[in-house]
Amino acid sequence: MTQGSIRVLFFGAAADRAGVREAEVSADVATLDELWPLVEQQHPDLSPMRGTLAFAVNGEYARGGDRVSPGDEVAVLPPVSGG
Amino acid sequence: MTQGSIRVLFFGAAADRAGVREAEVSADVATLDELWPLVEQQHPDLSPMRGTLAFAVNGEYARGGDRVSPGDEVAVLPPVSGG
Amino acid sequence: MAGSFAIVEEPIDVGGLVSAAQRPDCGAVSTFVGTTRIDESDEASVEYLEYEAYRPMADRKLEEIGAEIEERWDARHVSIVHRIGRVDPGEASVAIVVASPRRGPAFEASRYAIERIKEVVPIWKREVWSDGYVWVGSQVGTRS
Amino acid sequence: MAGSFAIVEEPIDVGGLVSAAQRPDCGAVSTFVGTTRIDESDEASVEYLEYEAYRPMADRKLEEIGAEIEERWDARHVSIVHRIGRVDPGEASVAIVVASPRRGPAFEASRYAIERIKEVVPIWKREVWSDGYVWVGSQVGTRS
Repeated sequence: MTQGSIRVLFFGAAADRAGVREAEVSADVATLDELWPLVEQQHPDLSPMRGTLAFAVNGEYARGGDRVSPGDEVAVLPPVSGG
Repeated sequence: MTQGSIRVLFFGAAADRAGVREAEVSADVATLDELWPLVEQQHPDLSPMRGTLAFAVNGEYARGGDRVSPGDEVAVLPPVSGG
Repeated sequence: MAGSFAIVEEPIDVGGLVSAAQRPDCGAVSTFVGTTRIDESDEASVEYLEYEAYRPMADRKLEEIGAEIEERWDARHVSIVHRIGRVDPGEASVAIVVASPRRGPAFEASRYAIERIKEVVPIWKREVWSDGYVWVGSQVGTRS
Repeated sequence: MAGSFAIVEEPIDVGGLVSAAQRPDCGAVSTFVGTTRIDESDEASVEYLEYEAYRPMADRKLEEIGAEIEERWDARHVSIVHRIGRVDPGEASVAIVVASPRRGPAFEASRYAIERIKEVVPIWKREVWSDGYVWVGSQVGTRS
């Protein structure tokens, strides 16, 4: 991983739509809300799912205004369907 | 078993109180309510339990007015405590 | 409806009962295992529990509970096995396994089964202590 | 509190989990097993389910559910095991085992655990059909 970039993981249907299971974003962003447009730009097929997605930062659920920093791991989570 | 008598089975605490696990009553009785005094006469230590006991005739729960006939099996059942 | 209803004198194979209940048309298997519990305050003295049953009435009552479940819920497999004789602390005295397409009915039916067992199945247990025994529910026994 | 929380890739040993939960201070063990269900109308075509998890977040969420149970009920042993990878029809995808002194809390806590798993644990399943797959809950896949 590039020093200082944010690692983005995709799961389930989001990995299908993105066409990859992980990506890197190295732009200067401070929150999830700022990160998302860059992810969407790289993987436009994710756009229709936006309303259904949840996010985790470093393995814990996070919301749009929550901070992300270089070196963080952000996970893009479709509706869970375990059980 | 004597021809024509009623077989009475005792379980759990009732067997303890009766001192036996089964008895025979050969008197001419038509209902459980008529049978009980004869059982109690044979096994007076059962008397204090009377209010807690249930009965079965031929393997099915029965009440005081229900019929008993020669050849029937009557079971004296303390409060069940399975599980 | 598939399943089995039995009074047994041996340890209950819970894993085998659950496996037997798993079916492609069901998404949920709810299992209840009743185990012999020793109250902490009594731990020094209660050694084990001993169960007796009025058979075959008890066997038939287990089957009737299965039929009641089938009437009330969409249960595709129900097994109820009750052990009698000596049951040591922590061992299973009863196992109930219900498979249903959905989890709500599976939970409800297994809960119903244990409540019904405690109401209608002619089985009795006594606590065996170092100094005698007591019939549970009757407070009759040999302890002074 | 005793117990175990795990994501596994092998079949779940439900019997072993129940045995491990039996304790002399508990009278009740409630077990829920989620199995892969094939709707009858689909039976010709859904071949199996395939689960994936975001680990280690998923492992940690299972542990958190255990901690939530410990806060709310008198549960002395809780195990939650979720399988990932291919799970064939009728096989167990998840097993929850709760031991409590009394049956009410055991039933309630095991029910709570499956509801919480479906809400918060990052695990996803897809139905694999003869002609493609569909991610459950997202309606995204390769079937036309």
